[in-house]
Amino acid sequence: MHISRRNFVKLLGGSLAGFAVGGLGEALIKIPNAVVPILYKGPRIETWKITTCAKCPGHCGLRVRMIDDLPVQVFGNPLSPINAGGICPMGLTSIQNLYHPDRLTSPMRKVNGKFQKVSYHEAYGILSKALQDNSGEKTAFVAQAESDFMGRLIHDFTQSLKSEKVAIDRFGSKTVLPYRSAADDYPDFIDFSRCDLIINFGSQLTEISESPLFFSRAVNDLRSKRGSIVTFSPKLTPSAFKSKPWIPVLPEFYEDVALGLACVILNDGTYDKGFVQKNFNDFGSFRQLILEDYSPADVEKKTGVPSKDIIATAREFASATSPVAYFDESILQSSNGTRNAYAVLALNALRGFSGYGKLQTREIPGDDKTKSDAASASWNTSRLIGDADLKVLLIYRSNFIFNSPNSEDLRKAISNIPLVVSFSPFIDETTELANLIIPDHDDFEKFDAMSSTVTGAPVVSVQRPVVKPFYATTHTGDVLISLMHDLNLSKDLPYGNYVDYLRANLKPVYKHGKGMLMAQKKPTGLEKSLHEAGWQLTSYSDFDEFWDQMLKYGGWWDPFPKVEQFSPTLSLSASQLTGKGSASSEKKTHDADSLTLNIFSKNLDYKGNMLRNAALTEQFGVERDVYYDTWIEINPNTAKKLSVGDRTKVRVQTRRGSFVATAIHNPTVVPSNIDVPFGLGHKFTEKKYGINPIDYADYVFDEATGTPSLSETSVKIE
Amino acid sequence: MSDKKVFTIQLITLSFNWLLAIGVTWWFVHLVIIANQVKDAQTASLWISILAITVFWILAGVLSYVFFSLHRKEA
Amino acid sequence: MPKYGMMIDLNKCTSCQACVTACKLENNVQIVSEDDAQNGRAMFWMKMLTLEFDGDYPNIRPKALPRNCMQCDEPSCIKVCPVRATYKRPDGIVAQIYPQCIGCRYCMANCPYTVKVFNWDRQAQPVQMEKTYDPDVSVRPKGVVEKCTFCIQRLQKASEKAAVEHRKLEPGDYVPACVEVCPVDAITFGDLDDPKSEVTKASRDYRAFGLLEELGTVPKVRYLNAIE
Amino acid sequence: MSYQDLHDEDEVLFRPIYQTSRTFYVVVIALAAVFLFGLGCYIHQLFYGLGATGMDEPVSWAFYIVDFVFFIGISHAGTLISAILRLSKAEWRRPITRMAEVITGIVLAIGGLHPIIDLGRPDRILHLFERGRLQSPLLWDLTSVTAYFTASTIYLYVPMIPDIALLRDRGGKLHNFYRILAWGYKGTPRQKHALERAINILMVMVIPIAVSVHTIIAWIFGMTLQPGWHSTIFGPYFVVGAIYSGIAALVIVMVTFRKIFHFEDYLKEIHFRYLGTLLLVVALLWTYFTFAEFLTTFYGHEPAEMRVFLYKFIGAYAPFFWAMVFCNFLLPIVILSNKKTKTIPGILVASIGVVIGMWLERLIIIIPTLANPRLPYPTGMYVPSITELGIAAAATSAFVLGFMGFSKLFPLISIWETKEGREHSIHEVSMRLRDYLPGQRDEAGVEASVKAEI
Repeated sequence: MHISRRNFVKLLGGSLAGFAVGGLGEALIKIPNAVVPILYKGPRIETWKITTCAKCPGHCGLRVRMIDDLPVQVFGNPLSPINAGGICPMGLTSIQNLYHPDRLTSPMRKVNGKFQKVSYHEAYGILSKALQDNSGEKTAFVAQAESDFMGRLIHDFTQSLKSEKVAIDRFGSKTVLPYRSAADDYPDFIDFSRCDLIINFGSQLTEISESPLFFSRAVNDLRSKRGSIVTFSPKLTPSAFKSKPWIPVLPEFYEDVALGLACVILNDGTYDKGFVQKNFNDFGSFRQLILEDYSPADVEKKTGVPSKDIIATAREFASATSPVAYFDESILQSSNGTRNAYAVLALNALRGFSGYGKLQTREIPGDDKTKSDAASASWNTSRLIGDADLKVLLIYRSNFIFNSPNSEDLRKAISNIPLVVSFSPFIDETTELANLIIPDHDDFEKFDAMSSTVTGAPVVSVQRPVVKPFYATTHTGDVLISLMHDLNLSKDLPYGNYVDYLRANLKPVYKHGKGMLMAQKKPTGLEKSLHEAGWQLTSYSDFDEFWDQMLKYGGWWDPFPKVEQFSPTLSLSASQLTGKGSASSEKKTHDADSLTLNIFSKNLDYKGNMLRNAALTEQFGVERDVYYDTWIEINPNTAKKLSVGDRTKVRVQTRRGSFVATAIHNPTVVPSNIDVPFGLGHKFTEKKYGINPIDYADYVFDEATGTPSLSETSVKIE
Repeated sequence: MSDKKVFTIQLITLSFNWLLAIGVTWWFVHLVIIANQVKDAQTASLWISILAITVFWILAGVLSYVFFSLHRKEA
Repeated sequence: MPKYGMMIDLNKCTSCQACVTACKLENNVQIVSEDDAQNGRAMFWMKMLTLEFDGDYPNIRPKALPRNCMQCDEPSCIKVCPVRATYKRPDGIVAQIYPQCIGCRYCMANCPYTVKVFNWDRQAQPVQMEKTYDPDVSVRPKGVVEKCTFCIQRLQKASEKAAVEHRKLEPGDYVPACVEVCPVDAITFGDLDDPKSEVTKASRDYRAFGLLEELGTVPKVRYLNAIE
Repeated sequence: MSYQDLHDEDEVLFRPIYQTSRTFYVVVIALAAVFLFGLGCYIHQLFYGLGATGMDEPVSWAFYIVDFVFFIGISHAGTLISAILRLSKAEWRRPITRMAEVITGIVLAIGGLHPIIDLGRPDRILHLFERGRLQSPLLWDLTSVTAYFTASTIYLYVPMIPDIALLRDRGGKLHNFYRILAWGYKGTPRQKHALERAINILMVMVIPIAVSVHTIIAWIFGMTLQPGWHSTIFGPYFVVGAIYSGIAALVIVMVTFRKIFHFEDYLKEIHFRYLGTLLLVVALLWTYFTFAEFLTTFYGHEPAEMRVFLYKFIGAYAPFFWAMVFCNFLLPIVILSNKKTKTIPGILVASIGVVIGMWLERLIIIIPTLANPRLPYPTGMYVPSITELGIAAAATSAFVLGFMGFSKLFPLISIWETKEGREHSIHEVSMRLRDYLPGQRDEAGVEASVKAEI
C-alpha cells in the first residue's frame, strides 16, 4: 500500500522552498533524518508486523508500523486478548531502544577497567572456558526474564551446570513463593467473570502488575458491573483512584490489617466453613490466634487504620459472592513481606479463594514449571555478598544494582568475582561491573515467546524479529544452547538454537488443536458451538504452518478454556503468620508523628530499566510538572507543620545521606509519608537526572524473597 | 545645489508619504480581498480598512497641502 | 461534512499517560533540553492535568484528566492570529499552518486552556527519537506555535485510502493516536453531527461536561465525569 | 517683521547645534556600546530562537511586550500633550511642545520595534502584509502605531519648518540639508497662514489617533478571555497610564536638557509647576482607574480573576505591585500636593518614580495574568534573561542617543513659537482675558482674537 507519497513530495518541496527562503540557517520544514535516505531510495511502502512487547510482564500484542522495512511506530494489537489494541507508554516508546545510540554493537571485554570490542568468538571462548572450569556452585545466574521460555531455558542451563545459585526475576515468580510454602497450589487468574470485590493489598494493578493493560480493562469492567475494589496502600496511585475506599496504610502493616479483617469475619462466623474444614490445616489454632491478637481495636492501635474501616471492609468481603484479597510482588516490599502474603492467603481462605480461578489443563509448558522452580529456589542476589566460592556470574538483563538498597555491598561482592558476564544490550549500572558483555538482541530483533494466564485463558504470545539485527549482537538463548552443546552439559538436546527450543516447547499447543491464533476477534455464536463440538478455529496443516501463522499473528490463545475454582490446601502455622522468632518480629507500631520515606513506582518505568528512553524520561514527572528531576510529594498539612512551601527545594535526610528535591504539595499523600518516585538517578544517561531514592533507603529486606522494603526508612525534611 | 535639485529631493521625500498611504491602501484592499476569498472576518476587515485608509490619506493630504502652500509663488 | 469531536470518559481513564506518549511520538513533538524543560518549556500537546481534588483525605480523589486541544467550535485562538496561521477547517478541526506562523504567540496568550506550545528553540533530538519520527508529520522549526490537530495526518491518510477504494470515509477509519492507544477505550472519537455515532451518544450523557464551557468557546473535546 | 533678525535674543537655543562638548562624545560612545551589546543579544536570539529569553509556558509574553506597552505609553507624552496644550491655548506650552513631540517620534520608533523583536519568526514578518487577518488586534495595533508614527512625525516636522528655515539662513555645513527640509519657507504671511492651518488640522487629528493607539494596545489584552485582561476599562485605563508616564518622561527630559544646555531662561520653574499640577491630576485619575479596576475584580470575586488578583496583592508579584503603588500613587501625590516639595527636584523625583511605577504597572498587567491561567497549571516565577535585559538597555540607550542626535540637528525649543509668544500673544491673551471678563464687551477685540486663532 502506497502511503502519503504525495505528502512526501510536498514535504520535500516545502523543505526546498524553506532553504530558498532561508529561515535563518534552518529549513522551514525539517525532514526527519531517518526518512531522508529512504525518501530517495525506498519505495515508501508501509507494512505492519505483529509482535509482542516484552518490556513488562504484561505481554501485550504489538503492531509495528514499518516504512520500507524499518520500524517507525508501535501500536497495540487489537486482536490480542491481553491488551485489545491498547498500549502503555513503555510499549509505545519501546521501539526507541532499537535505535538507541548507546546500544552495544558488539561483544565487549573489560581490559584495564575499560571496555574493548572483541569478536563474538573470542567472547564466547572466554565464557565457555570459564564455565568448563567452574561448573557447579561456582557459577551463578541472575536474570530478569519476562519471557517464561527464556526463564525456563536459564533454569535448565543452570541445572545442567549443577548450580543452585539462580535468581530469575519474573513478575510472578516471587509472588509464587508464599503460595508454595503455605499452600500446595498457585492460582492462575482472578476470575473476573465471577469476582465482585477485590481487596487489593498494595498492588498497582493498572500500572505495574502481571498485566497492567488487562487489569485496566478488567477493573473498569468490574466497576461497571457494580463490583468494587478496596485498596490498602501507602500511596493513592492511579490504580487506587479506582477503589472505594482507599485506605492508607504502610506495607509493613498489611499483615495486621489482613488478619484484622480475618478476625472480624471469624467473629461474625461468616467464613466458608466447608472450605476451612477441608483445606485449612490447623484452622483451630489459627482462629484462636486471630481472635486473641487481631481485634479491630488492636489493629487500629498498631496500624492507624480506623477499626470501622476494617469492620466495614471485612463485612463487605464476607458478603461478596466471590471476593478476592489480591496481592502481588509489591506486598513483599517490606521487612515482613512474606508474612503479609501469608496473612492475605489466610484471609482468602476464609472465603475459599472463591474469586480465583485455575486452568484445568495446561497446554503451555513453560509457565508452570518456571514458577514452581523459581519458588523452590531460595537463592537471591543478596546472597552474592560474602559468597567467596563464586567464580562466574552471569547476568541476563537484570539491573539489580540499581534496584537494591545494598548496591554498594553488591558492587564490592561483584568486584571479587573473577568473571562477570552480562548479556545486556546496554551498559547499565550492573553491566558496568561486568568483565565481559555479550549483548543480546533488541526486542524487535529477536525470537521469543511468553505465556500468560492472567486473562483467564491460556495465551501464548510470540515475539518475532521485525527487523534483522542491526549490530553484532547474539540472542542469549542461542548462546546458552550452544554452551550447553559445547560443554556437553546436557546429554539430550533436541534443539540446535533458541528458535528450535521455542518450537519444541510449542508442539503441545499445536498438538491438542484447541484455541485459536490471534487472527480474529473472540468468536461467538456458531463458531463457539462448533469449537465446543471439536472444530478447530484456525486451520493449519502441519506444525511449520502453525509456527508461521503464530509469527504472523503474534500468538495463540484459547478463548474457551476449561476453568475450575482454585482451591488449594493451606497449612499456615502460627509462627509463619506472626513471625515469632524471626528478626523482624519486633514490630513497630504506627506512628503518625514520624515521617516515612515511601518510594513509589510509576507505570513509565518497570524495574528501573526504561528511563534510558528519552521520551519517557521527559514524561516522567509531567503530571507534576517536574522535568528531569526527582521530586517529593508531601501532604499540605504536613508541609505546613514543617513550613515547606509548594514547589520549593528541600533537603531530605535519611540515615544513609541526604538529597535535594522539589517538594510538591499533594493532598492525597499520607500525612506521615514523604513520597518519592523510583526510576530516576540512572548513571547510564549522558547526564544524571534526579536521584535514585533506593540509594537512601535502609537495608531492609523481606527475609524469604530478598525483596527490598521501599517504605520503612524514616526521614527528615529540612 | 540648484533650486531644481532641491525641489526634486523635496518632492521625493514628500512622495514617500504618498507611497505609504498608497501602500497601506493597497495592502488593506489586498487583505479585504483575501478575507473575502476565504470568507473569514470580511466585515471587520472592511471597516478597519476604511478607517485606516482615510487616516493615512488625510495625513498625506495635509503634508502635501503644507508643501504646495509653501512653494506657491507669491501672487 | 463531519464535525469531529472527542469524549473522554474519566470513569474509565486510568491516568496511564499512554495518550501523552502516543501524541508526542505520533506528532514528532520536540523533546526540549533539560534546562528548557525545567524552565517550563516542555512541549506536550496532550498532558495530564489535575483539575482539582475531590473530597477530604483519605476519601480524596484527584480529578485528573488528559487535556489536549479542546478543538473549540468558537476558538479564541483563531480570532487573534494576525496571519491566519491557525484556522478552523470545515470539519471543525482547529489546525495550525506551521510555515505561516510568525511566532507572535498571541494565540497562546488568548487560549483559555493554555494548550498551545511554542518552539522556543530547536534542540538536537536524541537519535532514537529522530529515527522513530512519524514520516507523515513535518518537524516544526524553532519560533512557531504548534498544537494538537486531532492527528490530521491520519485523516489525510484515511481519506486518501478511502478515495483509492472508492468509498466514503467511514467511522473508525480515522482516529487520532491518543484514541487508538488508550488501553481502556476511555476516549471516544467521531462525528458530532452524526446522531448515531458513539461520540454523539456519549456527549448526551448526563455526566458530560466541558472545560471552561462558560467562556463560550464550545469545546469539541469534552469529558464524562467519573462516577463516585 | 523678518525672520532674519530673530536670532540674537534666542541664541542660547542654537548653541547645542553648533557647539559640542567632549562629554557628549563620551556619552555617545558609552550608549553606543550599550546599544551594540543589545544588538548582539538580539542577533543571538535571532539564531538561537526565543529560548534565549526567560519566557516560558504559560508566561509566553514578557519583557518585550512590557517594554512595548511602556514605550508606546511614553510616546503619549508628546504629541498628545502638545496637541492638547495647543488646542487649549495654554501659553506656557511654547517651550515644551517640541521636546514632547521628539519624545513621541523616537520612542514610537523604538517601541514599535518591540513586537518584532518578540516574534519567533521575524523572517516571516512579510506574512503580515501578504496574508494578514484584520480581525486580529495585532494588526489594528500595527496600523494604529504606523498611523500615529506618521501623524506625530508630521506633527513634529510641520511646526519645525520655520526653525529649519532659520537654520538654513544661518548657513554652515548642513546648509543643503536644511534647505531641503525647509521647504522654501520664507516667513511670508501666506506661508505662515498655511502652516498654522496645517498645525490646527494635525492637532485635532493627532488626538484621536493617539488615544486610539493606546486603546488598541489595551485591546490586545482586553480582547482576550484571560482573567485580569478581559476588562472594558482597559482602553481608557491604558490611555491615562500612557499620559501619566508620558508627562513624567517629559519632565525628566526637560530637566535634563535644562541642566545640560542651560535653558533655565526658557524652562522656568513655572513650567514645571504647571506640569506638576498636570501630573498630579493624571496621578489621581490613574489612581481612580486602578482602584475601579481592582475593586470590581475583588468584589466580583471570580476564582480565576482572584488568582491573578492575589498573585498581585500577596503572591509572587506583591513586591512589584506595592512598589508600583508607592511609585505611582504615594510618591507623586505626596510630593506634588505639597507646596514645599513641589520644586523642580521634587517634581523630577516624582517623575522618575512615575516612570518606574508605570513600567511596573505594565509588568503587573501582563505577567500575572499569563502566570495564572484559568486551568490549574503550576507555574514558576518569570525571570528575564540577559538577552532581554540587554535589549531593554539597548532600547533605553537608543532613546537617549536619538535625543542627542536630534539636539545636534534641530533646536530643542521652538524658536519661532517663543518669538511669536513674545510678540503677539501678550497682546492676544490680554484681549482674550478682557473678553472673558464681564462688562467689557469689545466686538473688535473678539474679532481680533478669533482671527489670530485661525
